[in-house]
Amino acid sequence: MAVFFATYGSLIVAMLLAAMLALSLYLPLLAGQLSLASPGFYALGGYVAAIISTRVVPFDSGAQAYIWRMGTHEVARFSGPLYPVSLLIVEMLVAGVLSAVLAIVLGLPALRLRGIYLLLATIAFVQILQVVTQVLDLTGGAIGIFNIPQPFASQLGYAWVVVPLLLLSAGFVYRLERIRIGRAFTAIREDELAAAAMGINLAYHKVLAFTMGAVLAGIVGVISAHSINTWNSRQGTFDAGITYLAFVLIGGSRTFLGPIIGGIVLYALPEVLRGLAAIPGLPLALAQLLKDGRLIMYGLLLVLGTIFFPQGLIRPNLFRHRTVEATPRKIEQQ
Amino acid sequence: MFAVGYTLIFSILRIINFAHAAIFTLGAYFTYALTGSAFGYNGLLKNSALPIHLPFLLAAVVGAMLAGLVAIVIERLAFRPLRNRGADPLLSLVSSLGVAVVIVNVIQYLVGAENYSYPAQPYGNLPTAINFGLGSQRIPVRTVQIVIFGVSVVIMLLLTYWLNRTKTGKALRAIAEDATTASLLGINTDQLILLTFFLSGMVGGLSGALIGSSVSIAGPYFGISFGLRGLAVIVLGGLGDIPGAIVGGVVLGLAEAFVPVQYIAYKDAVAFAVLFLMLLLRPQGLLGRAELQKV
Amino acid sequence: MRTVQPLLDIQKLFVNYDGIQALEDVTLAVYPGEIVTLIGANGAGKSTTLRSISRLIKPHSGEMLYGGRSLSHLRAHEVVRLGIAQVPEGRRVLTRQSVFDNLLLGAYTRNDTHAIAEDIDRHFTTFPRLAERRNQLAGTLSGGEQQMLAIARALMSRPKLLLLDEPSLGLAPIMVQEIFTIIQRLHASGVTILLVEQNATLALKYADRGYVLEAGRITMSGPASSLLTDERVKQAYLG
Amino acid sequence: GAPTSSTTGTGATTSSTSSDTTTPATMTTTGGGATASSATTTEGGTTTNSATTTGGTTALSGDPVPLGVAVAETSNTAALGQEQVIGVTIAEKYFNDHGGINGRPLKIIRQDTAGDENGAINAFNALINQSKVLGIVGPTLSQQAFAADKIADTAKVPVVGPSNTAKGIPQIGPYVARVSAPVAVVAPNAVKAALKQNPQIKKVAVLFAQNDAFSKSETGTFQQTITKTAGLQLLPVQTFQTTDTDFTSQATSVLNQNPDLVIISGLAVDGGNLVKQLRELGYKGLIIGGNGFNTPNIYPVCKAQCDGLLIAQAYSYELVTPVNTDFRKSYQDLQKREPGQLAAQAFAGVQVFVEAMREVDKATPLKGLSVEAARTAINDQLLKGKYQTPLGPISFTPEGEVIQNDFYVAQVKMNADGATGKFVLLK
Amino acid sequence: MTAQAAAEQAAQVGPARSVVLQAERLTRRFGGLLAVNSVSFDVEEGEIFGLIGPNGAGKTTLFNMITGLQRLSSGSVRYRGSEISKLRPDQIARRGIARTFQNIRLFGNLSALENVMIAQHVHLRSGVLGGVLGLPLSRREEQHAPERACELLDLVGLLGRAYQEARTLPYGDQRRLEIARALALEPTLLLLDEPAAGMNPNEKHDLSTFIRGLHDRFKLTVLLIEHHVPLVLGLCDRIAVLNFGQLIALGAPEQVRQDPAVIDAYLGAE
Ligand SMILES: Nc1ncnc2c1ncn2[C@@H]1O[C@H](COP(=O)(O)OP(=O)(O)OP(=O)(O)O)[C@@H](O)[C@H]1O
Ligand SMILES: Nc1ncnc2c1ncn2[C@@H]1O[C@H](COP(=O)(O)OP(=O)(O)OP(=O)(O)O)[C@@H](O)[C@H]1O
Ligand SMILES: [Mg+2]
Ligand SMILES: [Mg+2]
Repeated sequence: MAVFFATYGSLIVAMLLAAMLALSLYLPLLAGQLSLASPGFYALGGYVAAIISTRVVPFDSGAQAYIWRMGTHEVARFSGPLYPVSLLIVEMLVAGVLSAVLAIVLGLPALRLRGIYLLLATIAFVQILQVVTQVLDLTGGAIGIFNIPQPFASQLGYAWVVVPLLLLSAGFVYRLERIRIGRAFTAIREDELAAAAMGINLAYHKVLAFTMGAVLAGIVGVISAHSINTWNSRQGTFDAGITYLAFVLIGGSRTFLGPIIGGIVLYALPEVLRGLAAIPGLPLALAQLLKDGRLIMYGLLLVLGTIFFPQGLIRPNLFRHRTVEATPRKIEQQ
Repeated sequence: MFAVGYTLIFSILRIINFAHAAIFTLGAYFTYALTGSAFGYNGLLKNSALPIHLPFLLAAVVGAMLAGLVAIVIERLAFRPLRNRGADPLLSLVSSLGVAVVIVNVIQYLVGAENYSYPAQPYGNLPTAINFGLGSQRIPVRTVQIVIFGVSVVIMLLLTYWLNRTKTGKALRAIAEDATTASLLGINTDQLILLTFFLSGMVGGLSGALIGSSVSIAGPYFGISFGLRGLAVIVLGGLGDIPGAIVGGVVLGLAEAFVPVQYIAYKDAVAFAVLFLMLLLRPQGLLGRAELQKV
Repeated sequence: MRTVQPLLDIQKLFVNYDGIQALEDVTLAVYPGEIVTLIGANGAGKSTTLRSISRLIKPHSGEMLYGGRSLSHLRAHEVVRLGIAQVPEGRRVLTRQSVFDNLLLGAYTRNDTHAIAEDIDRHFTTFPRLAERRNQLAGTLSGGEQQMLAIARALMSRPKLLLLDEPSLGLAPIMVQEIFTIIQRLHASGVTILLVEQNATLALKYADRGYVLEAGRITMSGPASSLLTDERVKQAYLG
Repeated sequence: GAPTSSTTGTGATTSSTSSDTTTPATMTTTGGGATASSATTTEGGTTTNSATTTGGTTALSGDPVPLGVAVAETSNTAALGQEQVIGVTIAEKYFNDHGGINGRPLKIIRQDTAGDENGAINAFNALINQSKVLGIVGPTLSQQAFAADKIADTAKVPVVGPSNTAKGIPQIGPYVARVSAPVAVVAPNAVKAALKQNPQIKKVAVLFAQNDAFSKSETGTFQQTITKTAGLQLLPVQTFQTTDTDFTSQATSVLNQNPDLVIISGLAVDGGNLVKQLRELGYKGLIIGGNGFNTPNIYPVCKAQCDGLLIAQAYSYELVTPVNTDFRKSYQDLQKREPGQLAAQAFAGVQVFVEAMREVDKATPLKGLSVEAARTAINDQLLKGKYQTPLGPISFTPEGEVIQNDFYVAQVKMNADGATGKFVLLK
Repeated sequence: MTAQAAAEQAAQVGPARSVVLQAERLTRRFGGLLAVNSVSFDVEEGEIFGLIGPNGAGKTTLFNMITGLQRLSSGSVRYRGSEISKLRPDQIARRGIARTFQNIRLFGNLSALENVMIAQHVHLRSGVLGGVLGLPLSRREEQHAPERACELLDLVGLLGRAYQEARTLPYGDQRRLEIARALALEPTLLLLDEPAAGMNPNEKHDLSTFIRGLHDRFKLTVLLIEHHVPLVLGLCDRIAVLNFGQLIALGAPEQVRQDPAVIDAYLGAE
């Protein structure tokens, strides 16, 4: 068990972060906005964390040793004082607010675009941000910012922040889908014009959905920066956005569980394949193929996934709203 | 050039085909193999070469055909099943991504990640560059680029004619809009989509070969690095508009060229800022017409 | 008993959508040169029947013969090549193409360029409205104009069997009369017609025979004139 | 809890004693197979270190000594990674042929880091916790190193960076070292060599890849050399991206400024293309390429136009030392060409581990030592040692920075076919 | 009966009914085409107002302009005295104007019930936080909303199909659902664009009774486009006739029916 957590601690954290990133892409998609801006806000959040924790807050990593145990097993050691979690939360707030402001400024004009046009506009945003962070000194140029202080003694320690955050955001979206605002989003996704004719303010709801996604992505960026200890302009790129989109679509884009499951499963897949190759007793050729052809398999699984789950892994009618379910029957009985 | 093939699929199926970038790469590799050059030092096929030695231009054409065939296979295996199952149209984006991942990694598995380039002087004894500048202000342009530009324009003209003027072209547009209705008119949708993929694969493969003659084939990710720019170009030109794709390419190139040297670090940012503004101001593209919508 | 072979012979057709039965044991025949009408309430399965014939949906079981030939293994576009055209429910014009191109595509299966041009001209004379709008995108036409276009487009393939799904939908009374005149003319020129129409009175007036579809089953059939006077039909459909 | 024997969660089930017989068989297949996909990583690797778990410490068995290699075998960084794989493959065979770790074979276990930070972290974690390696050579990119080396450092596993040249890598922690010198030190030599070939040089144009960490720091040194040391005129600095392919705008502006010397810091493909396009558009003067050019991979990129290029090197295959001669020979046998810097540095990375392990094993036999103790001992020893590597003699500062004496400036001489060439060492 | 209610009733039956909707010189151009040409008319409180005319006369365009889906080329629309032609569609809907679409525009992938619930949007108050946290107000609303929606479905006879995806409903039922959805907006002015298309004469008759019932029950003002002449004649208080974008007749049903211009352009000789 200890070995498992030590090996997969960071993977588990990264998987959960991926689930949240998928959610952050799913939120605008809920309102029919195909946006790939999430990686941009993710990058932004990461820089907020990196800059605050390495440049703003004077934080000196001395040479104390921390040992983190699970039962009698020593899981990880960490030397140097831990970065205060309260500061981490402050960073998350700052990143959230910054992302929200930027999302509104960007969203107001950009969200007039539809479908593929919006997609490209958001890609352009991500690219511009990437170039700018690559050039600026504040963001450390091409090397980026490194030696970001650790708030936890081990990778798995991040679970203390990530798990509640995931539950919170999942709960948030779950509720959202079941209330007025969520229905308005769905209506916009289905048919903007008809939605407008039903009294739904398009601009407001689109920007709202977009901003919520941005805030989530920004917050995830903060955690991610600490967890990988370094941040640079290669984080949160266009390709990453495509990957998140794959998370959402493979998971299922009609209910909040889709992106979460999709994020977790797809993020873990290459590592699972890596793990499979290590299973003893496999024929050499197969192990070799699994190892060297890991990404080939991954690609194939993506294709097969879309073919066999054309609506995504999770479909919404598996989880119907109970009170709504009961109502017509009630009326019929009357 | 790259964008033309992209646009073709997009205009017809309204999907972005990530695999296109991989087909582009394949076109370049096929051509390389057909010129009889040996593969490098890594991968399963290291140090092997085909026994045939085609001249570059012929190799490029045959390579493009092969790329077209690959595109057909991709359509059959990754796109048609999705269409038949009535999947979310966005999903084809994921499956094309999967295909791209497979192709790129298969290439690496077979021939390694190193870069290749065609035997010297694919275009015979043309000078390497032609100077368009006057006096001391030199504006030299590399011959290869002129060739590529020329070929793109020709292909563009042919495709535009084909799409807008012929019955098949009109049928394709009908499929793009509503495949069910198209089939009610007697249009064999599967067959025409296959044809589109073939053509788009060919154009993609050919552009891979040609661009590969301009810069070396930089490993399996060769095409992918063009992908984003290709997308930008088709937006500038107006999505799904083939002449637009060419004009978009030129405009983007010019916009980048006029970035002052001091700010060249921001060159890409400028390109994408132009793209962003363009989207806000003229989402229908440079040449496009606004699409009307009726209630 | 007739001795002629039916042009379209449907036997024991069952269709379901996701497990919900839409057609049950539907058996009907259309003889060459006939106008047969299919009437029934909303959701009875009229459109489903037509969609099965043109192979837009795959029936669960049953046999469909067209001129003695089974349709069961054909795909939608192949059916068109046999001479079956459909005016689909809800018009479904190609909104992003011009009126003219819509008509041209209606003749996709034909190769006689010259005759196609003539046909287009003829339809433009029948529907002057379309002629005025020939270069307008079909999506911007008014509802009724689109309906005219859908009908003209189906005729462009010079079908032997025409499937009409509510052709009078959204047409002004004056145009409805026009449409039925056309139907009559087609009938005279030997085209076989299967007509789904809400305006049952009118449909039965022009048809030779009729079938009544209720909840996916055929409950009545017979010569149009006798259905027209049938009390039950009157009660349920003629208002 | 009571000490439990056998599996440690890695799924290793083979008993540790049986491996003695199987290992030699594995070993013999090692060098002979294909390169990148050779049998080095037979998954028995993980089984062979199965051992007892006692309160979190695992004692080493008598089987092959596991060393991890985590480089980019996939992604668009793979072009670099595959060279490193060749380097370590040669090293594994070479050192096993030369007695292994005092008689026990060295076992290289590879994990692919792909091109991103999370990939590197995952690969490191798998090596550290599952395969229980005693040290790691990797990762490929500096940015990955900042993420992954921290993991190793926290777990007290020594890491040697084979190609990380960015500032700050050895400072990540006491367990982090590198054999890849930030070759910026050669910059002045390269400029000197250029001046020697053409004393008339006045105006110098400098270009660098702005998204590459190393190129950015290297260009700084070049610029300093030009303005401060050599007193030449520096034209406005231009940038490009390693992913760029079209350099028309940069090349045109260079041409219009009429420089006598062009200095490029970039990687093989982008740099090569830049050189090619500069030449095709009519630039005739000297070009200096940074350390990123030091690979035979540039030949197919700029072809005939590579000719005359001056290159700053941290490794030259012409170095005549016993170890480099052997290395060069193995490489030529395997690859039918001359080795490059990446492979040599990867070899050196393995070498410093092997020699440190031998020393540690001499003092206290590795067998019986806990994995943790062995790792720490190896790290301490590693930093103390002096090594005769293909790169020349190297040693480390206490921080883990490499101390390397031999840097070179070479000039590319292309053969008549325009496809192959060689680096000619300039003295 | 309260004094207020009495006053309302008096207002309704009184001779001078107030004007709800005022269209003044409405004009819409498409390129060279004048789809609607300077059309003016008033709709009075509680009226059922018919709009007929040949295909392409500009009826739907007129609806689109009133509901803000298409901009006016010129002219003005006043609703209860205030100008609405510059407002966005959702603002107009908020003021109590609901419509159905001729080319059905349901939320096709959603169930019939969801379609109706979406349209309740403007009558619910809860915001993001309240809704997500399940504060009392929004909790009450969210419990009440489906019940209310089901009542409406029941009203149009679709309760049994509450969970069917809208696009799989038979054509006639889709029309009914459009009406239910519009009603969920709790409008005071209801615009129906060919509500009876796709129904058989019997069903049309039922629909006509239904619309009258709605009108009485919800005190609705109705603006109706329909090609089924008996329905229009039977239902409407007044009828306007458009031809080529121009108003050619306006008056009581009998009057319009006998208008030779209308017979010529629209009804045809029977
Ligand atoms: N795609 C579908 N999925 C599920 N059920 C469907 C689908 N299409 C139709 N149905 C159902 O099949 C039945 C028959 O529908 P059909 O459209 O054939 O009726 P119809 O007689 O044409 O009605 P209308 O006169 O309103 O057009 C209906 O109950 C309908 O809900
Ligand atoms: N976007 C547009 N571009 C060009 N012409 C248009 C556009 N929208 C509508 N039209 C034209 O304006 C005219 C009026 O259309 P409208 O839809 O209002 O007619 P309608 O009276 O509702 O007819 P119907 O009874 O057939 O529905 C039609 O001739 C149509 O072709
Ligand atoms: Mg129907
Ligand atoms: Mg209309």
